[in-house]
Amino acid sequence: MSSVTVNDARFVEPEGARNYITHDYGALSWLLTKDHKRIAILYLFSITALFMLGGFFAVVMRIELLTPEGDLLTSDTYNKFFTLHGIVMIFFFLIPSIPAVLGNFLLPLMLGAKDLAFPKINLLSWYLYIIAAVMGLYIIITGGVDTGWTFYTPFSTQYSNTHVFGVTFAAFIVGFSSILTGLNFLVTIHRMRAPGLTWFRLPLFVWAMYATSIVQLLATPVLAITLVMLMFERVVHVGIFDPALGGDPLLFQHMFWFYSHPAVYIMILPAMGVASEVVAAFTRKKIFGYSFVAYSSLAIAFLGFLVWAHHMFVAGISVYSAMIFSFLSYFVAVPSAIKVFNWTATLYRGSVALMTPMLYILGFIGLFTIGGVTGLFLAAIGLDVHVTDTYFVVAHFHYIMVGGAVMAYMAGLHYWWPKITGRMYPEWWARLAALLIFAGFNLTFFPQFILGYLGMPRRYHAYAPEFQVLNVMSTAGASVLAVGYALPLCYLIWSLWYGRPAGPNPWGAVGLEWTTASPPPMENFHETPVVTWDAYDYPAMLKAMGETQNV
Amino acid sequence: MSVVTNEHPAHEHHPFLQHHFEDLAQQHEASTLGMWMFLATEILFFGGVLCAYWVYRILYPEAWSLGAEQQNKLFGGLNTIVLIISSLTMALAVRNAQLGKRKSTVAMLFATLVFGSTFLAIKGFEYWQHYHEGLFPGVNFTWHEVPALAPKVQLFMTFYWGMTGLHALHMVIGAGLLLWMMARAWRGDFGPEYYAPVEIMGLYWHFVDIVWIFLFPFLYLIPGVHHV
Amino acid sequence: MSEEHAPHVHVTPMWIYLAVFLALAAGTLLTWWVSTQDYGDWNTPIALIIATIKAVLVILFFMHVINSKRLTWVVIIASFLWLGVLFVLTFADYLTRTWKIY
Amino acid sequence: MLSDFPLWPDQASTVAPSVDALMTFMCVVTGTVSVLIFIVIFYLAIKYRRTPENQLAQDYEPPKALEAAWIIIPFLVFMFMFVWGSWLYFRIQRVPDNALDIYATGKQWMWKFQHPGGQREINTLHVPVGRPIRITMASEDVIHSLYFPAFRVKCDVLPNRYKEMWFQATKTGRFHIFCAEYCGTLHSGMTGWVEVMEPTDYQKWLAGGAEGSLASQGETLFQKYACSTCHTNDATGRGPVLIGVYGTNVMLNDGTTVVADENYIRESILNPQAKIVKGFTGIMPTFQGQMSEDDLLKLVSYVHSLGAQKTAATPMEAPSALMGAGTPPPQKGTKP
Repeated sequence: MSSVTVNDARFVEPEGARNYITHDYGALSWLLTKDHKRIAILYLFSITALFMLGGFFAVVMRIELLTPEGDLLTSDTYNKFFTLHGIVMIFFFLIPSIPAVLGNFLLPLMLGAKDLAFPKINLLSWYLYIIAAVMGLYIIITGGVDTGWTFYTPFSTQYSNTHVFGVTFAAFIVGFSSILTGLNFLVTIHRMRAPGLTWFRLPLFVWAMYATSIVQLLATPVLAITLVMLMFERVVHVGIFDPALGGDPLLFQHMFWFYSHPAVYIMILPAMGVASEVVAAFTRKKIFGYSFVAYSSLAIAFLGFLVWAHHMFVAGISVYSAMIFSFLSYFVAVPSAIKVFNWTATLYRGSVALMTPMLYILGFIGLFTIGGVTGLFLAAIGLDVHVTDTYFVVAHFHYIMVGGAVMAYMAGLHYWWPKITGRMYPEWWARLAALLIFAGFNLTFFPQFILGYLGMPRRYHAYAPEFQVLNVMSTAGASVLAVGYALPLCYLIWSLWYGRPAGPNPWGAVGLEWTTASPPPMENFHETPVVTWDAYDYPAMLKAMGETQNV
Repeated sequence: MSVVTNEHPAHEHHPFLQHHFEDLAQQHEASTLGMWMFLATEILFFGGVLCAYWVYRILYPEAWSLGAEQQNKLFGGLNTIVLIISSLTMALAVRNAQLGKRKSTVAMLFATLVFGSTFLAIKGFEYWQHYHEGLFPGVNFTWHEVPALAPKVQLFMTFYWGMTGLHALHMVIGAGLLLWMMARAWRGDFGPEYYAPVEIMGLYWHFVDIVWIFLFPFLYLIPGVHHV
Repeated sequence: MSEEHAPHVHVTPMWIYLAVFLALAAGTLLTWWVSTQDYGDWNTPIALIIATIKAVLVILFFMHVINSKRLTWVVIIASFLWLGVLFVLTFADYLTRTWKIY
Repeated sequence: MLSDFPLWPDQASTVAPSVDALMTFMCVVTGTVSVLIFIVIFYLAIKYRRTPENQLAQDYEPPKALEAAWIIIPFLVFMFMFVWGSWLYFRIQRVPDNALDIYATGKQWMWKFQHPGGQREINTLHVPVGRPIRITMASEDVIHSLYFPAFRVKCDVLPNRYKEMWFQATKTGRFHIFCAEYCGTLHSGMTGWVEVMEPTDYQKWLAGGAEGSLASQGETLFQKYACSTCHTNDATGRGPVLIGVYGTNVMLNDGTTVVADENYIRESILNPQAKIVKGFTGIMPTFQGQMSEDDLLKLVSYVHSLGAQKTAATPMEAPSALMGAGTPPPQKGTKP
């Protein structure tokens, strides 16, 4: 490889050259853009707004749970809050977060392409997202919804008198946004790779996005049709899921979880991709067991489809099928374990720089490990009977989704922030925020494991007094967490004006996205790159650098 | 680092080559692959409701065969043939586009539209009949020939209306796309170099045909359940 | 990235389209005729097999998959595989619900 | 303060120690592995931190055996967890033969319990210590989940279908009952207490609140709803004889058989045409919507009680209860 040095002069744009941000001005140049980088920015703003909304619900709920009595909110309000927290965070933040922001921005850059395969469809998927989000906001303002994000029948179809129809319709629409993003990514990865960029030269982030897109493409339509049936049942009431008329409420659960379990992998697979990129960049090493990590993404994408009914062990499925699903659930743990071990091993004999993205990712590995192993508890059916539907489950999936996906999203945002904006974030503040988030997260969610084993059911507005101490700890942690999340919001905005200019490659990382200016020009690369090297070829790069530079 | 230039003089001037593709071949492959992936989501979309259908069909075989007895097999069979003919004309439209035959492309697309509309008309007539027979699920469901099975027959009719309705919706969307394709074909957009839009239109149309190929036996031809 | 060529145009001969059409029409009549007969437990499988054959014909010839790249095959097979997962594992529950462990 | 701050739940049933043992095992195994990973990460991150001297990662080709090891060893451990978890699940599912029957109804937002003697209680359940208790339950509206944390058992309660769970309390006292499946506004208020009593105290308590046994109340309903006009005690009635039917295999019109359990009896009352007994016609009207879950439970309990009285007059070929046909019903659940 002729390689890239840190801030290679070839990629520094001449004074006054236009990048994708300064290419055009005016609101319409953004709202009608077909450029993947600009669409990524649109997504960044939208999901940040919805993250704050979802976070607001979480904070109010945690304050409510300071005392055992339900004294801050009414039961109905509390029920609406946890429902909306779930819907907003899952459908409107976590699922689009890394794919639609970082994936959108980086995939063509990493592939050496000018854009995604279908730029108009990319814009359409953002508009679908926005339409659904606006519907969701309208529903929140006009009374909300109280079914839980799982929409279990027959509660959602017959008994809830909130806006179930509207919110399921919004989820239906945002599902199509997700499908179109996945479709776009898959075609792009297959058809738009730069000359010489073979599959096993792809960055692991691309592999992860590929696996994620498969899940988005093949799981989401089943959710869509399930929600259509739910909406139809709610309006016409013909008994599709109503046992009094011959329907089976468990069928809804089967079909819902056929999507919603793989949806967990839509959230965590991209996070794993970010982890691989960051670990490689901040150890200056090729990821240990590259092909194992790559294939394990695909394995997770497939195996993730075989385990859904482990959400239903006490719901009334047959004993026999419960065993099948328990057995298969343990399979999906293997590729996750492979990844954790490989990341850890990559540190060995590396050159480990504990910059902010790396701090987040080390935190991610730890929290994901805890989230993962507690999944093993839940897959053991005999134990699941006790802990399912308790705070143990709440803690488990927050360790995966917040400790895993959100930590990695923060890592990725910091790692690629110089590329996206051309400015460095303030390192000291960023490290402080990373540590605050890590500490606050553990204080919030670790006590919930104990609460769950003690038997506190989830979705409880009021609870037995003996659970109070742990709940207070949890709320205290949540306030630390809230400060932790507020900090990056402030300093990242600050850095847009006052951050140090980053240069094309501030980390001394390899990967095509670092071989163009920061921020990149509208067409990404002035010349289509030809790839002749493997992913994470740090030794070659560092050799080419000659005199090492401290970064 | 070696580079290849972005200049491809041979294709540079093709009016339908989008700027982010290297050449028409790449663009063609991307669009057909995209369509296939979209059809994969459609397979799981229809597959989801089929899964629910089969769960209840296995639980309530009598109600299902009673439900199928309410259907007009003649219209169902006729519609199947009509749709197959439209698939043939669609395939021929793609072939004509590949060969650069402008007028016969338009003609075949128009024939497809005619047969598609015929299908919808027959389907609409069936709907009209069912509605008047009280076979629309919900408050208008007044079918009570076997009272004990009425709720389950209603469930069957729900799947009937839902699945044929989704299918018909796809047909209507397809008809709209056909009109657009006809306009483009008339304008002379297509030829051996560039026919991807007609091709993916064809993929979509054939997929809708395949859905019906399954819906016909599933909704019209359910074997009777024998009582001892 | 794909090798840079003009699109390969596989123009399927006319007779194949007509033959496939005739086969589809024949399949439709056959499945109808079969539904008027009684084969006991085989009624449903026969209808399913005929429908599947018809669908395969459409996919292979009308949709040109027979001349398509391997990737197209992978997409199609994958989508049916995933659909199979949905069916098999859902029915793993439904068909064993009366199962007892006494 | 610490007394208000438990870290481990009460252990008050026969399965609780087994569940806790598995929990402990899981905690130890996964805890050890997790802590090891954390230590290794810390150690490597410090040892190989980037310094002016350590700018370059060192070339290192890892042994492939390592990959194999951390695929195979975790997998074996996982399989051990699977086997243990499933074994425990079977124990939790299998109801002992001598269980005492209690019927439960979940309803937004309360638990109603009925004892065989007819005693009824709401949000409180009195049970004797040291005796297996089988709870048969259904919901009147949405899905609930009956959860006894101290007994480590939980089971979703579905509308229109009976499900069963069991436990055997090992110590007396007062333990939580929770609803664990979100069921609407007052989900968190759908709680109660299970009072585990000495058998003698339980007998005393039972004597306090009887209104006639559940089965005898069911018998009254059997007359009230005029079931007895067709379901006579000899084979002359228009409906099948119900004596001795419970728990037997019933031959149906379509040649299949079905076990006359609670779900079947319930279905036969609500949807008589579903499974018609061989030799009968489906003339029975449906009672769907005319009977509360409470009344249904009483009738089912009555038919259950008839199961014990086998008389010579009962024709053994076509015994069954009310009617029915065909396939397994959708609501045929996990039968322990």
